[in-house]
Formats: sequence, structure tokens, C-alpha cells
Amino acid sequence: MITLYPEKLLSIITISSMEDRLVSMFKKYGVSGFTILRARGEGSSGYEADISGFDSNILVTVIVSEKRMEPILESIERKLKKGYHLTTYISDVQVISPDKFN
Amino acid sequence: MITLYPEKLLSIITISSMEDRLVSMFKKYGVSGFTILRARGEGSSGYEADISGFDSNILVTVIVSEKRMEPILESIERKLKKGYHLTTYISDVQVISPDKFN
Amino acid sequence: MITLYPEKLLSIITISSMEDRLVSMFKKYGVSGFTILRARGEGSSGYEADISGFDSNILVTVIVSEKRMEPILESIERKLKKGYHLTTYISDVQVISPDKFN
Amino acid sequence: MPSLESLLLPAVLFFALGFIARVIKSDLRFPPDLAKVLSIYLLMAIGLHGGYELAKSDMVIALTSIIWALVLGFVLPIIGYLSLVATRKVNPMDAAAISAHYGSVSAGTFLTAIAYLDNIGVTYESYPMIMLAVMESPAIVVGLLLAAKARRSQSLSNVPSAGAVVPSTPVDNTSESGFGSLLRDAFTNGSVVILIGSMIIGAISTPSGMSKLFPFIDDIFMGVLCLFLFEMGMVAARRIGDFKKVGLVLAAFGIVMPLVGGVAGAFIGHSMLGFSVGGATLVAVLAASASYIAVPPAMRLAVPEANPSYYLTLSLGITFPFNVLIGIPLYHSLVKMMAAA
Amino acid sequence: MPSLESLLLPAVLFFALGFIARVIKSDLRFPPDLAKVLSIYLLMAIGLHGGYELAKSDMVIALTSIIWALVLGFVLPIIGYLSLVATRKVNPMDAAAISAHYGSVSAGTFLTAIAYLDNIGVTYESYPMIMLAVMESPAIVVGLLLAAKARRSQSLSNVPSAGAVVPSTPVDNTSESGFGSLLRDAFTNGSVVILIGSMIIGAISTPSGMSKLFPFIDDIFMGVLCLFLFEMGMVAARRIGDFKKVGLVLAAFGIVMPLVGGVAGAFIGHSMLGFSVGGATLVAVLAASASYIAVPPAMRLAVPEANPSYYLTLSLGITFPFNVLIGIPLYHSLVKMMAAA
Amino acid sequence: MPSLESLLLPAVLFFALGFIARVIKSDLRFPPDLAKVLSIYLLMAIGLHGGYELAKSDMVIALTSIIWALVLGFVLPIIGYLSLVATRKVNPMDAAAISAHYGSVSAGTFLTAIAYLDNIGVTYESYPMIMLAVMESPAIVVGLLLAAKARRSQSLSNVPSAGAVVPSTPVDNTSESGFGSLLRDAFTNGSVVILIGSMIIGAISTPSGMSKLFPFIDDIFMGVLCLFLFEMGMVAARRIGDFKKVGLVLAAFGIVMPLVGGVAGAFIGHSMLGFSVGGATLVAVLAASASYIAVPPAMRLAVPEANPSYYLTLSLGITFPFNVLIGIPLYHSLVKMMAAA
Ligand SMILES: Nc1ncnc2c1ncn2[C@@H]1O[C@H](COP(=O)(O)O)[C@@H](O)[C@H]1O
Ligand SMILES: Nc1ncnc2c1ncn2[C@@H]1O[C@H](COP(=O)(O)O)[C@@H](O)[C@H]1O
Ligand SMILES: Nc1ncnc2c1ncn2[C@@H]1O[C@H](COP(=O)(O)O)[C@@H](O)[C@H]1O
Ligand code: NA
Ligand code: NA
Ligand code: NA
Repeated sequence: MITLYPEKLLSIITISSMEDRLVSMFKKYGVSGFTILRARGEGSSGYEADISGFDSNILVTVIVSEKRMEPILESIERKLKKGYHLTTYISDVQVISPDKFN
Repeated sequence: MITLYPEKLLSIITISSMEDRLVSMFKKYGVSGFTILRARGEGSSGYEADISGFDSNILVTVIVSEKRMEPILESIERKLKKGYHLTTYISDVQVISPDKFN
Repeated sequence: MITLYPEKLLSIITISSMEDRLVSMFKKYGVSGFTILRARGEGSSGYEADISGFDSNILVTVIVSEKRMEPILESIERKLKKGYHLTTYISDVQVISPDKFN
Repeated sequence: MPSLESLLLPAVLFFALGFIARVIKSDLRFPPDLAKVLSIYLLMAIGLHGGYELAKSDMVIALTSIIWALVLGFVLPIIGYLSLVATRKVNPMDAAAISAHYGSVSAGTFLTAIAYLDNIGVTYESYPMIMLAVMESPAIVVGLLLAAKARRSQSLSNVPSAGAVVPSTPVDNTSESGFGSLLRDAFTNGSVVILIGSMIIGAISTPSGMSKLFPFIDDIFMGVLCLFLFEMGMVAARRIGDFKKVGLVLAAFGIVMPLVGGVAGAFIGHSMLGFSVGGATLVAVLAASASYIAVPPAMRLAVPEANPSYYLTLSLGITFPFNVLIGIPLYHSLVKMMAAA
Repeated sequence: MPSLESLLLPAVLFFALGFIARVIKSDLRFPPDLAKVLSIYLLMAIGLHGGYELAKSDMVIALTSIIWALVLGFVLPIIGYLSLVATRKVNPMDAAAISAHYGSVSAGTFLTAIAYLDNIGVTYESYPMIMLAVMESPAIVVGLLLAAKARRSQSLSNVPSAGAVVPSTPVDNTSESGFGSLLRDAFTNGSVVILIGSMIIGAISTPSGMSKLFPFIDDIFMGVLCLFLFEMGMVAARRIGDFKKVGLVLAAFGIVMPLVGGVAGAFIGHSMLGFSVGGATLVAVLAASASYIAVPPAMRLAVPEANPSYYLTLSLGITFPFNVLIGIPLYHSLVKMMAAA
Repeated sequence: MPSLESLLLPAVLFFALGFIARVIKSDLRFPPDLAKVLSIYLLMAIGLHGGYELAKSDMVIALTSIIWALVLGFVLPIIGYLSLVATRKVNPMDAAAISAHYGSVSAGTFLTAIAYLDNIGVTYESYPMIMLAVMESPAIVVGLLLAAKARRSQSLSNVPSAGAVVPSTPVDNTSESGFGSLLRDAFTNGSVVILIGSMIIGAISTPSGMSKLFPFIDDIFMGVLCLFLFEMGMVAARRIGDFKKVGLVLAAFGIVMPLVGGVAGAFIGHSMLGFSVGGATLVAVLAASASYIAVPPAMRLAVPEANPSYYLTLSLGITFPFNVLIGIPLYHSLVKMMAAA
């Protein structure tokens, strides 16, 4: 029986030009890795196509332990207050190798 | 300490030509936004490549409050009964700004 | 009121050349389907761009009943021990038509 | 032998190469958007050329061609539907969805035929180009009508399951039930827009403007066609893998139906429209070919009850390779015989 | 009438086709990366050409052109900003973000102007090509300065909300507050790198090396431009849908501002730089056009408070179509009048 | 000086431009599929050309070339492996994975060499083109064998951890352990299929069919190569960033190993195969170049224990730029010296 360990999965949907900032923020707060997917969508700021070079969304996901989450969320909240659009949600996941994400 | 609020994340995997119908259904039921990702995959209807213009799947995700979910699920069920392929699943997420999704 | 049934969502992030192996492993263990998304990211093995043909990640997702999960996780663990990079996480989801995933 | 000559055309050889690549399980994959880009280019190039020629053509013949294109587009799916239902191997919904493909056309097959004729130095009229544009859509409409008819006769069994829907919720007939919207979809289809739009641009542009475009639409055309058929060979090989699911009777339909279409088209092109051997061959190819771009997504939306494996395997896995490798030289020989008679 | 002649240019017709495709709600979509690939090609081709010509040109005129390009890039956004604030229809942050677009340039508009001049046989100098490269970025800087000024005057209302941030966490001014990094971004922008890089390569390459490149950058250029404008027509039509959100006054700005820029550019090109009719028309087009590639993402990052709908609708949905369809022949007539006077 | 002439070739300059774009941290990014599309085109174009020429060539020389290609493909990785193990800086698994890259080839480097020779007017035989196709795969097999050997000697430490696997579950040796399937993968590799397939098509197509293809494969070739090298310059710059991880000794290997290969290749091309200066230079380039398309994914699958940073940094970040900027003119001078001797 494989043992599973709880972690958090943080997902952020935003415009692709925010990528570099998010990545450097993640690194600052010591996440072990991140994954980025191309997306398009619609929200309060209207429709975002996925035309590269014009406008395009990204979905950024980070698996992170609960204890590292707080400063990241605070940083996201600061960005939201400045006017940036970051659709953010967190879910519970279970992983095989918890040391990978700490 | 950032306060988090519970919401639902609805995910639907289907062929890309269903996109317009899903989007207009979402709008009808008042969702605040949606995100679409390109996908390929295999299921009961065989393999779908991601060759644009031929066949291609999409993964549509919507963050929505529990109370708005029911009519959307009913609409999906009606579509399933008509023969459409919509691989649908729901998960619990937590968000920073709940008003965004209501 | 639509009835919902619990299932598991298994997600694996890895390099795209692992795709064929994962797919044949899934089929061996009888999953009903799978979905693949293109991704890029960074982890212990450095940055993976999404330049097709050079290096590129994929995010593979499978909805599977809890009872089918165990042998799949064991297979993943064997692959991890051999040195393959498979960032794996599991979450709880609810579905409309549970027979589809069994 | 014409067949061998056809097989030694680079475009056809690349189709075969793509097919073989899948058969030997090569990891070769084209980026997912390449086929789309190539087909945008091909439709644009052929449309500009066609429009440029058409501007100098006889409008009466053009109109007559359009009428015959409509006749083919409406009659072929009905023939297909009746034959399929007669085989009792598929249900009526599948029969409707499959036969819609055969009333429409495959631009890839048409372009291969043009490459074939160019290669052996046979000239052709430009009217078949308008027929290509005209024939994309009508068959979709016929398919919808046939499916609606089939659905009505099956409706008794559907009522109970539909009864499960909670009646108090708003009925969401956003567009499913909208026959009108499906009709509009059929005629504003992307391929039709590129083809007809480019034809109009080719017809009304200033000559000096067009002359700047010719290197783009002429010089690299054959290379782009080769790349496109290379990928289509891979797609066809993937689809033919579902051959067993489809069964022998259906597979035979995928060869007999283009032959029926080819004969009808050859007759119309040669006898009704009075085209040259090249032009009539192109009409035969249009009638013989089955759509794999415009019709499949339309059927998925409009006839969700039908199994996509059936129509995709038939159109892409059987009829398309058959036409590219055997059909084109065959229809050409047929028209030559008619012309000689 | 020059305007009609401009409309019958294939490039302009394809722009219209793309626009119409969206209006009739066609399902036509170009793959998401195609526009980017086409614009990489176009910038590379025009850069190589420009560099090749520039190597043979007068460096004093080149430098004077650069200075006037800088003047336009700095002054136009300020005129735009003051006018917008005067209308009282948008807040200062929006005004800053919008006006930055008008100080920068649109390569798509510039290339359409070149196609237009080529088509009617009007020659032009190569200096406007450097001006195109030079004008991409300065307006971004002006936009940032204007936004910083606007932000300072609004700052009282922002302090309390910022106070909500727990002060013990490390301040993450990773790059938001880094004006320097935004400045660097403006000048290492992808389009600028391709354009200036290709100009240098065009200028220093061996002639025999360049001769192998000419078929690529010349023969297929017009076709690629047509495809690019085809897609841009679709993008413009999608953006003009937000017309109502923007309001009549702002929409009028999207037409008046390019006219102001066009007159300023025509004057500078003709009277200050002494260019031929063709060359001065190109300067007018540069001044009149609004950026939709380099500036929008820069404003999203640097002025997140501004509403992207405003600047995208104005630049892509109003000014771009206006310039392509009406502006270019208009500026050309204007310069001809100046030259005749 | 030959080196400067090489540097002023547009293709090489675009490589440098891509490199610089990353160094100055430009936000320039090519769409993720562009490099793949460009390399499909380049392989197809060079294959068609090669096949067309080969059909007129001497089969005995062709076979001899193939044999020498196999010798290089088998011997170079062994030399590389032994040298790397001798440095004691990497473990045997890394040594096996790295050295496999040096027995295989880089089509990008080969094409740059062709551009270089064309530019200075040096002719060459078409046999190196078959060698390019032949050398893609054998080194993968050698790499697998070396890794298997290394794995066996490490196996004691692996047994306990493997023991943790619940023994009752079915052993899933789907393909990991399948040496045969890895072998098949090596020879049905996508690049090999395009290259060999296009060569066969170029050899057997009718001349009139081929003549329609030449504008596509000739005229735009140099432009496409420039775009490809532009992107590869960016990729190389990203990889060279891992230079520090790799260490000085390994980095030196990335320069010494191509020199060893280059000398071996020059000798074989000139003395064993009796090629002209141009042809022998191409053989030297093949031997000197390291794969970055076919071998890395094969090693990831077959030698998962090896660290990809090592082989990617060496092959893409060090050897590729070295060969493009310095190696090619160097090998050319070497062959000229041999020919003069
Ligand atoms: N309710 C939602 N569900 C899923 N995605 C959303 C939702 N709201 C916004 N998004 C995504 O977040 C992006 C930015 O949204 P916004 O910040 O509302 O402009 C949109 O383009 C969507 O891709
Ligand atoms: N068990 C599953 N897990 C993940 N994705 C699935 C699963 N079953 C189906 N899918 C996705 O849903 C699409 C349609 O499936 P189906 O409706 O079964 O034909 C497939 O192409 C897959 O992308
Ligand atoms: N903490 C993480 N959160 C999200 N994705 C991750 C994380 N760690 C690794 N990944 C993804 O998994 C891939 C392989 O990671 P690794 O096995 O650590 O080299 C990376 O390229 C990322 O896309
Ligand atoms: Na047909
Ligand atoms: Na401007
Ligand atoms: Na080598």
C-alpha cells in the first residue's frame, strides 16, 4: 500500500506577461517547482484569446506545502491590490514523495 | 493570515467544437468567467488528437459557487443524454476573493 | 438534484517522451480514458520549455476509481525508482456518471 | 499505366511516406497546428488562382457549374444514406452522418488531382474550383435533414430519458435545436470563407497587386501540398487502424461510394458541362471525394448520436487514401474513355 | 480616387475578409501561434531589406531621422494624454496607458503602406525603416512616466489599502517597482530585437550571403503580409465589438489622434527631413499608427490599474482599421499636396 | 581569415542574434512549435535534394560512405565514454548518455556548413547527406549498451530499493526493459524517417514532379535556415547558463570532443573516401557535431539515471555554438591543408 501525504496545489490564471514575475516570486519563497499551461478565457477583464504575442492567458500551478503557502498568498494579494488580474485557487492534493515539495 | 473561502471547480473535457455551446450555457447561468485549455486524450469515443481543425479536445474549467452549480450540471446532463461527450468532474477549491465568483 | 459520486483524479507531470509508456501503463491497468495537456515548467531537473521536438512537459490526467488506483501508483513508484521524473499528485473529485470511470 | 505515374508524384509519395511512418510506429509527429496552417495556405492559394481565372470566364458556364455542384451535393448523400440503411449494418443516425461526408468534398484530394494533371501536362477549366467551394456545405444540410428524419422515427425510445430532466429549469436550447444556426454554421464554415473570400479577392484585385502574390501562391504551392499530404498520410494511417471496428461492409462502402460519385461526376463534367478531359476529371474527383474537414465537426454537433469512429475511418482512413492512390488516375482514364467514345 | 485603389490591394482585401469573417460569425480561427510566426517573418524581412539599403545610405540623414523619431515618440503621447484628460471620459491611468500606444508604431500598418506605395509605383527612402525600429519603445517610457505622475496624485486613496499588507513579510518589489527593469524591457522588446538585429545583419552580411536570402524575404513577402492582415482583420473585428464599452468620445479619439499624428508625421517627413513623397508618407503612417504588439503587454505590467479594453479597442479595433482602409491613402494625398505646394 | 567570413554569413549572424537576445534578457520568444516546423522543412528539403543527386551517383561510393558513417557512429561514443570516465568528473551513466550525443549528428550544424561552403563557392559531393541520415541512430544504440554495462556494475546498490516494490503486482516491463523496442525507436526516429523518406522520394520522383518542388526546397531554404538558427541561438544561450553546473572539465570536453571528431572525419572524408575539400569538410562536420534532437529524448527514456542538464548543456550550449562559430571554418582549413599536403 503506497502511503500518500497531503500537500496544497495553488493555481493562478493570469496573462502570460505576468509569468516572469510569478516565477521570481515563487523562487523567492522557495517553491520546489512549478508548471505552466497555455490557456485562454474570459473574466472581469473581458476575453483573452491565446494568440501568442497579442494576448494569452497562462495557468500556473505549484504544489507546495501548507507552511510555505502563506507568504505566497500574501504576495498575490498585494499584486491584486495593485490592480493585477490573478484568478487564484487552492486545492488539496496527495503526493507520493512529500520531500520533493518541501 | 489570509482568509480563504470555499468554491467549486467544474472541469469538462470535450471536443473543441463544443466550446461555443458551453460558453453560452455558462453565460446563461451567470458564471463570472471560465478558462479553456487545449487537450488531447482517449475515452469511450476513441482517441482525440490535438490537430487543430481536425479533432482536438478542450478542458474547460469554471470556478463557481455551489449555489450556481446545480442548473449547470442539469444542463450538462441534458447534453449527455443527447449523445454529447462531456467528461465532467467537480472539485473543492478555496479562493482569496469569493465575490469574484458570485 | 443531480447525484454526484466520488472518484480520484490522478495528475502526472513529466517529459513528453514518457507519454507512450504512461498510456500503455494506464491501459494495462484498465483506466477508462486519459487526457493530456502540453506544459512547461521547472523542478529538480531544471527548466523544461515547451519547444516541441526538443524538450517539453506534459500534464497527464486520469479519472479513476479508488480501487484501480493502487497498482497505478505502484507502477509510478517503480518508475520513480528507476530515475524517471514523474511529478504526481492525486485529488478528490466528484462525477455525474461513475460507471464511465470504472 | 496511369496509376504508376500517379504514385511517383512527390505529393502522392509523401502521402505514402506519412502512412508508412505510422505503420512502422515512428515517433514522427507534426505540431498540432501545422496541418491547419498548411490548409489555410492551400485554400487561399487555390482560391486566389481560381478567382483570377474566373474573372476572365463565362458567367453562364460558371452558374451552370454551380447548379450541377448543388445537384451532386444534394443527391450523393441521399444515395449514400439509402445504400447504408439497406446494408442494415449501421443505424440511421450513423448512416445520415456518414453519407453527409460523401456529398461534400475533400480539398486535399482535389489538389492532389490538380498536381496529377499538371504533372502529366493536362489542362483544365477553372470552374471546378467554384464547384469545390459550392459543394463544401450543402451535404451538411442534407445530413441534418436525414438525421432529423431518423431521430423522429426513433423518438419514442428517447422520450422517457428526456423525461428525467427536471422540467422547472429553463430549457437550454441555446443552439442545439436551432436548425437555423446549424445551417448558418454550414455556410460560414472557415474553409468556405477562405476559399470564396480568396476567389473574390483574386477576381477584383488590381493586376499589379496580384502579380506580387504569384510567387507566394505558385512557387511554394507544391512543396506545401507535399507537407500537407505527408501529415494526412499519418492521419489516414491512424484512422485506418479502426478498420476492424468499422467492419467489412462499411469499409467496402468507403470504396464503392467514391466510385459511384466518380462516375456521376465524370458524366456531369464531360456530358452535362462539356468540360475538357482535365476539367471533367476534376468534377469526378469532387464527386468521389469525401469531406474530412468541414463535415466531421458539423456532424459531431448536429448528430451527436452517431459514432465519429465510423465516419472518420471511412472518410480519412479509406476513401481519402483510395482516391489519392487509385481513384484519381482511374477517374482520369474513365473521362478519357468518355471523351474518346 | 486613391482610397479605392488602396481597397483593391490584396493585402487590404484580406484584412477586410478577416473582418467580415468575424462579422458573419464564421468559425474560422487561425492557430494561436500563426500571427506571431508571420510577424517574426515580416519584421525579419523588412529589417534585412532596410539594413541592406541603409548600409549604402547617408549616416547624417539616418541620425536626423532617429532624432525626429524620438521627438515623435515623446511628444505624441503627451498630446494624447492631455487631450484624453481634457475629455474627462477616462481617468488619468487610462489616459496614460492609451496615449503610450499612439507614440509607438504599428508594423502592420507600416507594411500595408509599403504595399500600397509599391502597388502604385511610388518609391521611398529606407530611413523610415529605422524610425520604425526607434519608435517602438520611447512611448512606453513616456507612458510609464505619465502613469507614475497620475499614481502619485491618486496615492492618498491607495495608502490605506496598502496598509492591509502584513508589514512583517518581506516586501516583494521583485520588479513591479523597478522602473529600471521596465525601461530595459522596453528596449529589449522582442520586435525591436528582431528588427534592429535584422537591420544590422542586412548591413554587414556578405553580398553573396544576402543574395541567397532575397527569394525568402522578397518573393513570399506579399503573401505573408496578406495572411497576417487576414488574421488582424479578425482580431480587429473582435476588438471593435467592445466599441460600446469605450464610448463615443474615446472612439473619436481613435480617429482624431492618428489624423493629428499623420499631419505631424507628414510635416516632419516632408519639410524637416526632406523626404520624397513616398518617404514622407511612411513617416506620416508611423506617426499616425498605434502599437498593438509591444505596448499593450508593457502597459499591463506597468499600469495594471488601467483597463486593457480601452487601449486594445482603440488601437486594434479603431485606429488600425482606420489607418489601413482610409488613413494611408489620406496621408499620401496630404504629402502630395505638401509637395505640390 | 576564414573564421570572419563564416561569422558574416546571415545564418551564423542570426544564430548570434538569438544568442544575444537571451543574453540581454529580451522577452523575445518563438512559438513553441516553430523550431519543429522549420526542422521538418529543412530535413525534407535537404533529403529531396540529396536523393535527387544520389540517384545519379555511384552506388559503390555510397555504400562505402555508409560503412564509414557506421564506423564513426560506433567508435566516437566509445572514445567519448572512455575519456569521460577517465576524467572521474561524471558517473558512468552520465558518461554513456553524453557520449551517445557525440556519435550522432546535428543537422543544424551540417546545414550551416553547407551554407558556409555555398557562400564561398566550394562544391561538395552528395554522399555526406546519406551519412547524415545513417549517423543519426547508431550512436543511440552504443549509448544504450554502454549504459547497460554501467548499470550492471552499479546493480548491487539498486537491488535493495527495487526490493521495496510489492512483488505480487504484475511486473510492468511494458517497454523500459525492452532493448528491442529502444532499438526500433532509434531507427524509426522522426528525423530519420523524414530524411530517408525524402531522399527516396527525391530519387524516384518523376523529373517533372521534382521540378515543381525546387522553388520550395531551394529558394526559401536559406531564409528558413536563418530562422531556425535564430531560435537555436536562443536555445543555446539558455543552455549555456547551466555552464556552472557542468564544470570546467566537462565544458572542455564539449570543445575537445568535436575537435577529435573533426580530425577523424576530415581524415576519413579526405583520405578514406577521397572526397573533394567540400565533401571532406562535411564529413568532418558530421563527426564533430553532437545531436540535440534525436539523442536527448532517447537518453531520457533509456538512461533515466543520467542528468539531462549535462548532455543538453554540452551538446546545445557548448558544442553547437562552437561548431557553428569556430569549428566549421576550422575543419575546412584542416581539410584544405590535408589536400595541399
Ligand atoms: N470564474 C472563473 N472560472 C474560471 N476561470 C476564470 C474565472 N474568472 C476568471 N477566470 C480566468 O481568469 C482570467 C482573468 O480573469 P479576470 O481577472 O476576471 O479578468 C480570465 O481570462 C479567465 O481565464
Ligand atoms: N477516465 C478519464 N480520465 C481522464 N480523461 C478522460 C477519461 N475518460 C475520458 N476522458 C477525456 O474525455 C474525452 C472524451 O471521452 P469520452 O466521452 O469517454 O469519449 C477523452 O478524449 C479524454 O480526453
Ligand atoms: N512543486 C511543483 N509544483 C508544480 N509542478 C512541479 C513541481 N515540481 C516539479 N514540477 C513539474 O514537474 C516537472 C519535472 O519536475 P522534476 O521531476 O522536479 O524535475 C517540472 O518541469 C515541473 O513542470
Ligand atoms: Na463528394
Ligand atoms: Na504613432
Ligand atoms: Na558526431
